[in-house]
Amino acid sequence: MKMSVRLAGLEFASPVLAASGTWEFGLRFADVSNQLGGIVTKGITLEPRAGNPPPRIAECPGGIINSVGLENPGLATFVGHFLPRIGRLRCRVIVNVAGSRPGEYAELVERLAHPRVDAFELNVSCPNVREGGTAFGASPAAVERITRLCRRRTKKPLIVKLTANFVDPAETARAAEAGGADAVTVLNTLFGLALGPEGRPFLGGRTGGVSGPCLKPFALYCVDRVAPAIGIPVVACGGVMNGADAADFLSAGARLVQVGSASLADPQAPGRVARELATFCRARRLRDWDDLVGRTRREN
Amino acid sequence: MKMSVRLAGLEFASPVLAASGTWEFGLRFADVSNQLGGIVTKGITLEPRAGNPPPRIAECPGGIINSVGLENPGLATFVGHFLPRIGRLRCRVIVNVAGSRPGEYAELVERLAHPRVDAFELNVSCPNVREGGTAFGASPAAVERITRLCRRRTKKPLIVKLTANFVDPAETARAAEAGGADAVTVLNTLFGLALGPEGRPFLGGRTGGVSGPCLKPFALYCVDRVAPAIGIPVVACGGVMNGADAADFLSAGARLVQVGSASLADPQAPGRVARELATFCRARRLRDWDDLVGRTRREN
Amino acid sequence: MRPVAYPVLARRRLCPDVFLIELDAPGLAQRVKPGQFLNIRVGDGPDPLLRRPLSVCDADEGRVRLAFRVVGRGTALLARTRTGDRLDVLGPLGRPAPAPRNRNVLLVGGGIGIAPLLFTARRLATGNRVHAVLGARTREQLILRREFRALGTKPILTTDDGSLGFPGPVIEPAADAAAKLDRPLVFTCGPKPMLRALVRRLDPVPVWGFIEERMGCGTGICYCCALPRKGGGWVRFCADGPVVLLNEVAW
Amino acid sequence: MRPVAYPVLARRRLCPDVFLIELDAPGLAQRVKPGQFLNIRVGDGPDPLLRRPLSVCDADEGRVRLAFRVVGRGTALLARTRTGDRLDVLGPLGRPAPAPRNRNVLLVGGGIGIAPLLFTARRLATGNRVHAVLGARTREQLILRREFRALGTKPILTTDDGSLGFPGPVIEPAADAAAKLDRPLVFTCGPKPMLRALVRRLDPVPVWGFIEERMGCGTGICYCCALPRKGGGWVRFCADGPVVLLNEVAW
Ligand SMILES: Cc1cc2nc3c(=O)[nH]c(=O)nc-3n(C[C@H](O)[C@H](O)[C@H](O)COP(=O)(O)OP(=O)(O)OC[C@H]3O[C@@H](n4cnc5c(N)ncnc54)[C@H](O)[C@@H]3O)c2cc1C
Ligand SMILES: Cc1cc2nc3c(=O)[nH]c(=O)nc-3n(C[C@H](O)[C@H](O)[C@H](O)COP(=O)(O)OP(=O)(O)OC[C@H]3O[C@@H](n4cnc5c(N)ncnc54)[C@H](O)[C@@H]3O)c2cc1C
Ligand SMILES: Cc1cc2nc3c(=O)[nH]c(=O)nc-3n(C[C@H](O)[C@H](O)[C@H](O)COP(=O)(O)O)c2cc1C
Ligand SMILES: Cc1cc2nc3c(=O)[nH]c(=O)nc-3n(C[C@H](O)[C@H](O)[C@H](O)COP(=O)(O)O)c2cc1C
Ligand code: FES
Ligand code: FES
Repeated sequence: MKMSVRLAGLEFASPVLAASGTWEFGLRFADVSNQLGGIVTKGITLEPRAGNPPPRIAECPGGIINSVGLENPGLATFVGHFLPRIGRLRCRVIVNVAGSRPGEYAELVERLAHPRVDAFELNVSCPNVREGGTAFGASPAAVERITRLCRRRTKKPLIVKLTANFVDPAETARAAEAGGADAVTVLNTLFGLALGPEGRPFLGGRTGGVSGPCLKPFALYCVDRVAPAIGIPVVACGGVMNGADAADFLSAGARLVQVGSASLADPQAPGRVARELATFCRARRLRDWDDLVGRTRREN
Repeated sequence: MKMSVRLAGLEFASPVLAASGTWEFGLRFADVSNQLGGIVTKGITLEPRAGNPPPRIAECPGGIINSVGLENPGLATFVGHFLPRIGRLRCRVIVNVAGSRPGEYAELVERLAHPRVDAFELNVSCPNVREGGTAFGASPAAVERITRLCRRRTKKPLIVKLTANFVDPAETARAAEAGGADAVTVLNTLFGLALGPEGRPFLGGRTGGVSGPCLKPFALYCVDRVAPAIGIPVVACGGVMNGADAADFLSAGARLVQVGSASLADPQAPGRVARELATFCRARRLRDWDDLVGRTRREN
Repeated sequence: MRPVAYPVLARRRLCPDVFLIELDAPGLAQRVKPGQFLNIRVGDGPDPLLRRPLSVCDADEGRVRLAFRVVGRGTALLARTRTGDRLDVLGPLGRPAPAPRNRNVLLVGGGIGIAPLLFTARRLATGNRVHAVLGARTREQLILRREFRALGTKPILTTDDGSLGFPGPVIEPAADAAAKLDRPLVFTCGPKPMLRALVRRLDPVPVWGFIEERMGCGTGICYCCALPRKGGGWVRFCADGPVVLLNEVAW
Repeated sequence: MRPVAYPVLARRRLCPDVFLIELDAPGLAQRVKPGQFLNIRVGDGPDPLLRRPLSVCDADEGRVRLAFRVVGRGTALLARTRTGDRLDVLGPLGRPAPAPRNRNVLLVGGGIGIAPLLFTARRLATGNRVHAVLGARTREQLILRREFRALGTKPILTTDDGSLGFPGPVIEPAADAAAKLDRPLVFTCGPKPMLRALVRRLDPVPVWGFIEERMGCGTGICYCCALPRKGGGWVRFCADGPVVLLNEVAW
């Protein structure tokens, strides 16, 4: 079976992508990028962001809680320093962008009109920033507005990365579709709080976002709920550790699958997951993705 | 330090309760009930409910997903058979009730006007039933209405058990307060989906509710968010396995703490947690609950 | 009912994927009855959360033996147990199987389902006539043959691949054995399809089955175990079983 | 950079809560440089998710040694490693510490912070003059003394309880030693308060510290490690360290 898959007119060599924020800009492992469908970059903002003070990560049963807070070099350094090097990557490149005002998203996608950028992921779901982030992601109106503003400034595929924190992602997914999105990513981290021994918030950002295997049942629920609710494809994300997890998300209706926290335990995880998924499909003699995608809702 | 705590005019010997659905009616371990503040019964409905077909439970990293679906003997059998025996319990008894229409909650609390019932927990948050459940819990208006209807029919304390599935529990907590609740429980299980090897939903109820340690960071976040938003006390629930977990929830602002899934691994868990919490408080020479409760938001 | 940590006296491999663990547990060995099970903690973190239920395979002289097949993460963790470790055990749980006197008892075990029948055979051997039909995929998988013989039962053996005893499943040899016995009391444990076929084949003979389906708490408090009962409703088989009259189950 | 499973040749207890593990890792032993660390998988389920970073304590003749203190769940799991097990290792990670020639090198280690300095001492011993001040809470906790002596360094020892060497922290003996050396190059590892005090006391002498704060990936891709830099911003110390010029850190 052919492992490649199309989304918004782009061909991905595999449905497996490295998620935003857990593979930086892909340059440290550029040599294995050909094993992947693509990489989603760390979130980029207009200005450089320092992020939250340490500690930025805590463990929880079956996962982690992070409060990185969108530390990133900012648009100018990204364009001047990283983007030229990203040419080395032998997979699709999706740039994750985040704004603290709706107009910032539009400015970001416009100024990132570079041939090596294949698509954008609009991060309206970061739990670790004061402005924007989940505040946008929890409002269908804001999601639609941001998507529409970006749609006007770029022809490249727009993937809106949703949250399920205190909002039904099926609603915001419909809003993204109405705004002109080509796909939605389901989902970003879940709100979480970790306390230190003194009963005070442990993370430098006070609260954080939960990710990793413990998030998988909820993410799978959300993908299974969102996929039939919209006419555009779903990119799944949440707790994928291996090929079987990836297959589960495709079964639940996703077209692509991202690997996030698993890369912290093993930076080779995205490539490994892609290989394991291929083995999975071969072992089951699947003929094409339709044999797998959406099985949770199929009668036979 | 005295371990007892008051809520809605009731004294609880310890802040630790057994949660609903994970200690049945307390009768199997009545001999250790004196170690607890109280027990919340399995959810009771007007009519007996068969619940969902098996399998009803799956494991996930750091927790479980259940789709019991509110199996219970119904009001009549509960009143006739279980309630007389519940007199044996040497702790507070809170009856968890669930309705598929708002009026059913009111009927339940009225017909449960029995001296051995100390309080009610209104379950507007079960993820495993078609009608009612999270459908009510996601709507502040429905939460307020149900609470108000019950308020008119009973003088006993009303604790509204909230969900955070696709709704901000601070909003529904305010609604419960407006409807006349004496406290809120934060929170019920998180939506979750588990797939079998064939990519089909594994649980008999198709989807389920996630609970256990993997839920703790999210539950803690919610308690820390809800407690300062309302004037009534918060009863915490989600992933408590030991005394330190219980202390974390008190730090985050809860007055009482429930132990749920931990009882599946060890039916002695609620009593053990209560003892561990007492040891925790003694070791830190706490003088009263104010030294602990709400520490996450305190300056010094 | 509190969890107790019992010292592990021995751990042996019975066949490639089946292990036997022997616990030093005098009180438990005395108290436990055939049909009951122990709920075992595997791992030591918050994951996996649930215990794993295992039937008592044998108990005598202060020792309790468990035999289990490695089928997933929990049993794989359990297989790593070493002599000298302690096993965190909750039990005995469940209702004892019926304990007849002066009857013809027929035990029908398939695969790892042979394990709990050994303890049943031991306890029913005095005062009853115990017959057994034991089957497995291969000769190698046909565990505990020697132990059954040591009890004086001469088990009829079957293997799917014909490498030992009758070739094929246990059903026909079991039916033949049952036909020869006066009012036989049948106890069986094995994979679901085998239990189903056996009940159908022996109908209307009452067949008591050791249920090994998925459960949550094992103590009757979570309502996560549910076996469909003929005519509606469920058997909460952790508390009302795990040995149930299979004729009443609507599988 | 791929994880590799190395055989464990030995596991010893250095003192009640400190263990040493020796790996059979010829390639790694040759490649790794002082200051670098390995990121070790502990447990084998999804929990705990993160690896645990450990500095290389020593490496020679195809063997790599790690010494660690049990402080939590991960290190407790690691302490259960047995000879013959395999350890899943990602590394070497991080930048090597500066490798001077012909200098006076002063190593200041506190507690488990002594560990990575042994490897540093071994590699800097030829071509430099290596001095060491090693401290711990008690005599028992003062690990690796023999190994330091075997390298020809005569470490000055201190203990908080005075049970061996100078009574008190390493700071003053370290300052005395530094004062006697021409343009000393200082490497230190130990608890944060010790590092802070040392930099302040030795000011303006440049002090290279082995940072052992919490990290996520260890490979520079998650932005979860952040050491505040004087004048603003962070040092991503997993990739730009873990050995950093402490004088530039705003702790
Ligand atoms: C009363 C009872 C007695 C049992 N006695 C024995 C015995 O003596 N020897 C033996 O080898 N096995 C016995 N089993 C089955 C054994 O409990 C399961 O094989 C074991 O729990 C699987 O755990 P796992 O983590 O290895 O597999 P998992 O990866 O969790 O699952 C693999 C398979 O085991 C089943 N399973 C998983 N969890 C449970 C659970 N909590 N309860 C029941 N089944 C489950 C699943 O349905 C699946 O088919 C018994 C089960 C019950 C209910
Ligand atoms: C580059 C580097 C080299 C190190 N070298 C050694 C060494 O040679 N010997 C040694 O004993 N220790 C060393 N450490 C510290 C060691 O990594 C931690 O003690 C260990 O990760 C704690 O794990 P735990 O599960 O036992 O404790 P936990 O229960 O997770 O936490 C206990 C304590 O360890 C700290 N900690 C937890 N996780 C991490 C993490 N991922 N990174 C850093 N600190 C953490 C916490 O802040 C806490 O204070 C090193 C750390 C780093 C960053
Ligand atoms: C350390 C860390 C940093 C992250 N940074 C970003 C980011 O910059 N932008 C974004 O959209 N998501 C970010 N995420 C979220 C992940 O891309 C992903 O949505 C989430 O972690 C769930 O997937 P997982 O369980 O596979 O990790 C980050 C996650 C982690 C753990
Ligand atoms: C098997 C099971 C059955 C439950 N039944 C009920 C119920 O009947 N009513 C209710 O309000 N909550 C029910 N719950 C939810 C728990 O009371 C609790 O809110 C949830 O499990 C989170 O807490 P925990 O992580 O400590 O388990 C049930 C949970 C489980 C695991
Ligand atoms: S497994 Fe919990 S009631 Fe049977
Ligand atoms: S720990 Fe991930 S970037 Fe340093």
